[in-house]
Amino acid sequence: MSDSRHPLIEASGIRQAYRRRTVLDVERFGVAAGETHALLGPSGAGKSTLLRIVGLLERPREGSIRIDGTPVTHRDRAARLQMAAVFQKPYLFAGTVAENVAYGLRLRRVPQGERASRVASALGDVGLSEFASASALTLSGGEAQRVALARALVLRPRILLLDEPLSYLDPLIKRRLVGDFRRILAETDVTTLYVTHDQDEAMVVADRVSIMHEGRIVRTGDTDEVMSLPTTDWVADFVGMESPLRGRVVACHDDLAEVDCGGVSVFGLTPLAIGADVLVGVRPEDVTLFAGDGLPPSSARNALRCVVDGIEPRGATARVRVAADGLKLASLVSLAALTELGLAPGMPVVAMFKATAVRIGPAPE
Amino acid sequence: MSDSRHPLIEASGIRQAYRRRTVLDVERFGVAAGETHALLGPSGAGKSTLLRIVGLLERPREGSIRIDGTPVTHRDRAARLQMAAVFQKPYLFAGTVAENVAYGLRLRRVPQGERASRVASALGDVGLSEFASASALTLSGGEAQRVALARALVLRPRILLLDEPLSYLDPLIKRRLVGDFRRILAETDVTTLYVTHDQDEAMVVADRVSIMHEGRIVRTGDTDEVMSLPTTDWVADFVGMESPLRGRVVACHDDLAEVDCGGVSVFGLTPLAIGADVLVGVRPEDVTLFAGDGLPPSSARNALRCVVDGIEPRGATARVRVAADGLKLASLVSLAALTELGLAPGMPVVAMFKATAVRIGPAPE
Amino acid sequence: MEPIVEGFVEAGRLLASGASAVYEIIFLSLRVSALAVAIAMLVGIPLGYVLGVGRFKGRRVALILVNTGMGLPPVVAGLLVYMFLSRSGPLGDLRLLFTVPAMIIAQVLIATPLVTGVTAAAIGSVPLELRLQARSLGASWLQESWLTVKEARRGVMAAVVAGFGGIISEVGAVMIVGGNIEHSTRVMTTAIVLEARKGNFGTALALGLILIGIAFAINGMLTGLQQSGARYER
Amino acid sequence: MEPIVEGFVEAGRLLASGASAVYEIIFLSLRVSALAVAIAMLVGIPLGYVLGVGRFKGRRVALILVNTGMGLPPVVAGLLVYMFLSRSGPLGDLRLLFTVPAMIIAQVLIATPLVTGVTAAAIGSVPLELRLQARSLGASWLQESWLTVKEARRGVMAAVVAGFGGIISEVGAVMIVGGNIEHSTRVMTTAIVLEARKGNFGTALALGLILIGIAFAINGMLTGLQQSGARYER
Repeated sequence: MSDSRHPLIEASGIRQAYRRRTVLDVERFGVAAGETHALLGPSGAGKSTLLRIVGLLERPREGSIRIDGTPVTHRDRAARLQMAAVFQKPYLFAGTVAENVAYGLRLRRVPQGERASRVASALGDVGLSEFASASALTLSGGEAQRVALARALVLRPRILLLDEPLSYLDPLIKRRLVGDFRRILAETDVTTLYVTHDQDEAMVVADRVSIMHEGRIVRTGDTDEVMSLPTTDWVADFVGMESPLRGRVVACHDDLAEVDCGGVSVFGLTPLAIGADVLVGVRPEDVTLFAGDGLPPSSARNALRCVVDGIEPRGATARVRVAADGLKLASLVSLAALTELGLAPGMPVVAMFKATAVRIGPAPE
Repeated sequence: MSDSRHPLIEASGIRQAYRRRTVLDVERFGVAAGETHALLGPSGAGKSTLLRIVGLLERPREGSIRIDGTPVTHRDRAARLQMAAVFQKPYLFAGTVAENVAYGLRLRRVPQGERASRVASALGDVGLSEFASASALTLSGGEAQRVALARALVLRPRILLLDEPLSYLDPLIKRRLVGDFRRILAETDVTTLYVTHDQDEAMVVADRVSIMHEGRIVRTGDTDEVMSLPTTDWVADFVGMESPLRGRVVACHDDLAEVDCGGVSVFGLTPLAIGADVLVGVRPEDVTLFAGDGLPPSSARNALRCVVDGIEPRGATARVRVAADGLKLASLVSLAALTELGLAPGMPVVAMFKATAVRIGPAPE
Repeated sequence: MEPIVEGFVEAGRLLASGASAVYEIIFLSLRVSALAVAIAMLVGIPLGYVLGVGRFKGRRVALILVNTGMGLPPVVAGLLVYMFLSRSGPLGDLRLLFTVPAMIIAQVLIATPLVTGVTAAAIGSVPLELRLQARSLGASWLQESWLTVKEARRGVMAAVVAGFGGIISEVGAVMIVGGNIEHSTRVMTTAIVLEARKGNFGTALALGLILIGIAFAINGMLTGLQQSGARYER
Repeated sequence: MEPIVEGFVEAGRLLASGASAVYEIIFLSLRVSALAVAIAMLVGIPLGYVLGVGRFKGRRVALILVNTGMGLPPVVAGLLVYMFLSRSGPLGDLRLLFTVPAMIIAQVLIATPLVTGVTAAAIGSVPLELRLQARSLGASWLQESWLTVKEARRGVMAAVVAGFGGIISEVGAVMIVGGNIEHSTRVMTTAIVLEARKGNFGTALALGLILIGIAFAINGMLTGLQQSGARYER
C-alpha cells in the first residue's frame, strides 16, 4: 500500500449514501502523479461514485479531497479545470465533431486560432481528422467514444477520469480501442483514474490497481502484485485465482528463495529474508500441467505433484484446478492440451511453473 | 461442411431485407438432431435475424425452412410448438415466476397437476425453487435469465433457440451462467441453436459453429475446426489467429504427417494422404515461445525459428505475433513470461507446439 | 373576498344538502361522458392495438388521421356534429339536436382518437421481443395479442382515463350540440359557464369543486399508471 | 347536405373576401393566446428547468402543484379568475372583467402549468451524465444549465407549442371572463359557439377552418419535435 511517489490527488474518509443506503466507504485513496490507476470491481461496487467524488463532480456525504495536498471541493472550479472525464457512453453534444472537441477550450476562453489548431491535432491523435465537420450524432459508437476521448485530452488535463470508457462497445472495436487508449495514455503521460469491471482491460492500461467490493477498497497496489497476490478469498475469486497462498521463507540462494507453503516448497524470486511471512501467487497462465506423476525434463524450477480438483471450460482454454496437500493452484490449459492429457477430476498431474512466474510479497498482518 | 447426421431443421436460400437493405443471404444452413450449434459473429452480422427465421418467428423475404425434411412456415403452429426461445433480455411477463414458467404449458393445455410438477422441477433445474411465488419483476438480471431458460426448457422442446442469452449480464454472473447453460444443455440433450458474439461462449457450449459476417455464413463446421482452421483473413482475425496457413502433406509416419507450408515443415496428426492440399492451424494458446535461436529440450514435435513481429497486451496475457519465412503464428504469452523473455519486435525466438495441437484439414478449393 | 367566501359556503351547503338540481347536472355529466368513453373504447382499443403492433400498408395514413383527430379542437367537433344533426342537415330527420345522444356523439368523436392514440403508444412500447418471446413459447396470434394487451394494460387504462378526462371537462362541443337546456342537456361545464355569468357563484363553485375532484382523481390515476414506465429497462 | 355545402361555400367566401369581422376575431384570438403563452414561458421554462434538473426539498410538492395545475379544468380556472375579478371580488377595483387582459390572465393560468410540466420532462430526459460530462470539462453552473437547455431545446419548444395549443382552442374560460363581447372580447372559439347556435354556419365554419389549420400546424410541430426522442439511446 505504501507509495513513495507524491499523490497528486487523494481522498480521505469518503462516505456516500443514496436513500440512506451506504454505497461508498473509502478510508484512503490516492493517485500518484503520472500513473494510470485502475478502479476495478464488479458492477455496483461503488467505482463510478468514487470517480465522480474524486473528480469533484459530486459532493460526498463525508470526507475530503486534496489536490497537491490542498483541500478542494466540488465548488472549486479552478480545481475542476485541471480535470476532464470520459464516461461509458460518449454523451456528445449537439453540433459538429469539432465543436464538441472545442467545448472545453471555449469554456477556458482559449483564443480562436489556438483552439482550431489544438482541436485539429486532438482529432488527429484519435484518427478522426476527416470527421471534424460531421455532425456528432452521426458517428458510430467507437468513433463517438474516440471523439469523447479527444474532447477530454485536448484540454491537456492534469488528471484524466475514464469511467468504463469501453464497456458499451463491440468486442472487436473494444479490442482495438483498448490498445489505442493504452498508447495515448502512455504518450501523454497524464495522471489517469480508470474505472472498469474488466480485469484484462485494467491489466493492459494500469500501473496500479485498486479493487473495490461493496463500496470499499479491498486491495491496492501495483497491477502485477494486485492481480497475482490476492489477500482474501473474494479477491482471489475475482482475479481468477485460487485461495490466497500463505508461506514462510525458509531458505535463500542468491535471489532464489524457498518458501514453505504448508509443507510444499515453492521457489521464487524475492528480496525478503529468511523467516519472513509471505503471500505467494502464481497466475494460472503460468502453470503448465503434465500427465502422470513422473517429472518431465524442463527448465522450470517448480514441479509439484498434484491431483486435478475440477475443470471449468472457458472457451479456447479451460481452467483446471489442482491441489497438492493444502496448496491449491489453477492452470489455464488449451483445449488441445486438455484433450491430449485426458484430464479428469482425481487424476494425478504435475504442475510446473518457473521461479520467475512466482510472485512473492509480504503477508498482511 | 458435410455432416452425416440428419439435419433436424434446415434452411435454404434464405434472404431477408429491411427497408430494401439486404441483411441476410444464407444459401444453406442446418442444425443436426441433438447438437448445439452456435451462430457466431460480430453485431449486425444477421445472427439474430437468422435465428428468428429458422425459429419461424419471422417470415423471410425468400427461402424455405424444413423440419425433419418437411417444409414449414411461420404459420405452422404445430411446428412452432416444437421450439422455445430465450432472448438477450429475459422479457418476463407480469406475474409470478411460476406463472411465467407455466406460460407455455398453459398454451399447450397441460393439465394443472402435471403443469405444477413440471414447473417445480424446471425451477429446481435452474436453482430457483424458492422464487416460485415471487413477482417476476423483482428478480435480478441473472435470476431473471435463468427463469427465462426454465420457461423454455419446461416445454421439453425439440429445438431450443438461444439468442445472446448471456450478453447483458455482469462478467462474474456470466461466467457462472455459461457453465450452468452448458451443463443443462448437455443434460437435456435438446437440439440447440445458440447465437452469440462471444467466441469463448461458443467454444464452451457448441458442438458445431457457423461464423456469420455481413449477412452471410462464411464458415461452418465442428467447433474445434472452425476456431482453429480459418479459411479467410477475416475469419482468422475474428477467431484471434493469423492469416490462414496453406500447405501440402509431404510425408507420413504412422499418423504423424509432415506438412510443407511455404518451405517450413509443420508436424501434425491427420488421416489425409501424401500430396493433399491442406489448411494448417495452431491456436495461440498452444504455442510456447523461447528466447534466442537455440532449441530447448522439449517433447514438442514442432520447433520453429521465428522473429517477433508484434506484441499486443491482452490483460493477463499478451498476444505475440511471430513469423518464420512466410509462415505467421501467434502465441499467447503470460505477462511473467513476457518479462522474463524480454520480448520485443525483431527479436529471434523459437516457437514450440506439439503435434497434437496442430489442426489439419482439407483445403477448400 | 366576501363574495368568494360566500360562494364557497353556498357551494358546500348545496353539495351537503344533496340539492337535486346540482346532483342532476353532475349525474348527467358522468352518464354522458361514461357512455361516450365506453363507445370510444370499443373502437379505440382494437384500433390502437392494430396501429401499435405493426407495420402494414396504410398505417402511416391511419396514424395521421388519429393524430389529426387528437388535434381537432373540440369546439370544431361540436360544430361538425351540429351541422350534421341540424334540422336541414343530412341526419336532421333523427331529431337528435339538443338531446343527450347528440352530446354523446360529439364526445365519442372527441374521445375516440385520444383513446386510439394513447392505446397505440402503449401497445407500441411493448418490445417486439416480448411478443416474439410469447410466440416462441407457442402462442397463437390471439394469445400473443392478449398477452400484449395485458402487458400494456396500464397504458391502455391510461388511454381510457385520458379519454374520459378529455370529455368530462369539455365545454364548447356540448354547449353547441346540447344547447345547455335545464333538466335535459345541462352538464357541469355548461352549467358553470351559465351560473358564473349569472353571478351564482355558489352553484358554479359546487359544480367546479366536483369537476376539480374528478380531474384530480383522473390526474392521480394517470400519474400512478405512468409510473410503470421503466419496466422494460433491464 | 345542402346547408353544409352552403356553409362551406359561405366560409370560403368570408375568408377570401377578407371580411373584417372574421379576421378581427382571428387576430384577437392569436394576440391573446400568443401574449398568454409568452408570459407562461417566462415563468414556466425556468421553473421547469429547476424541477427537471434535480432533487431538492419541496420538489415533490412543486411537481404535485404543477400536475394539479395541468389537470385543472379550464372552465374552473375561468371561474376562479372571474370570481377574483368580479366587481365584488378582491381585484374587482381593477375593472378587468370582460376585457382582453382578463382573458390573458385566465389563459396564463391554464398555460403555465403545461409549459412548466412539459419543460420539466424535457429537461429531466437529458441524462445526468451529459451534465456531468459538461461539468467535467470545466463548465460553470450557468454554462452547464445553458447546455442542458440547448440539448433539451426540442422538448422545451414542444412545451411552448403545447401551451399555445391548449389555450387557443379553449372555450369555457374565455367565455366566462371575456363575456364574448362583439368587437371586444369575442375570440374564435366563443364566436363558433355563438354563430353555430344562431345557425350562421358560414361564419362558424370560417373560424372553425382557421382553428383546425392552427391545430394541425401545432400537431405537426409537436410530432416533428418528438421525433428527436431516440437521441440518447446509444
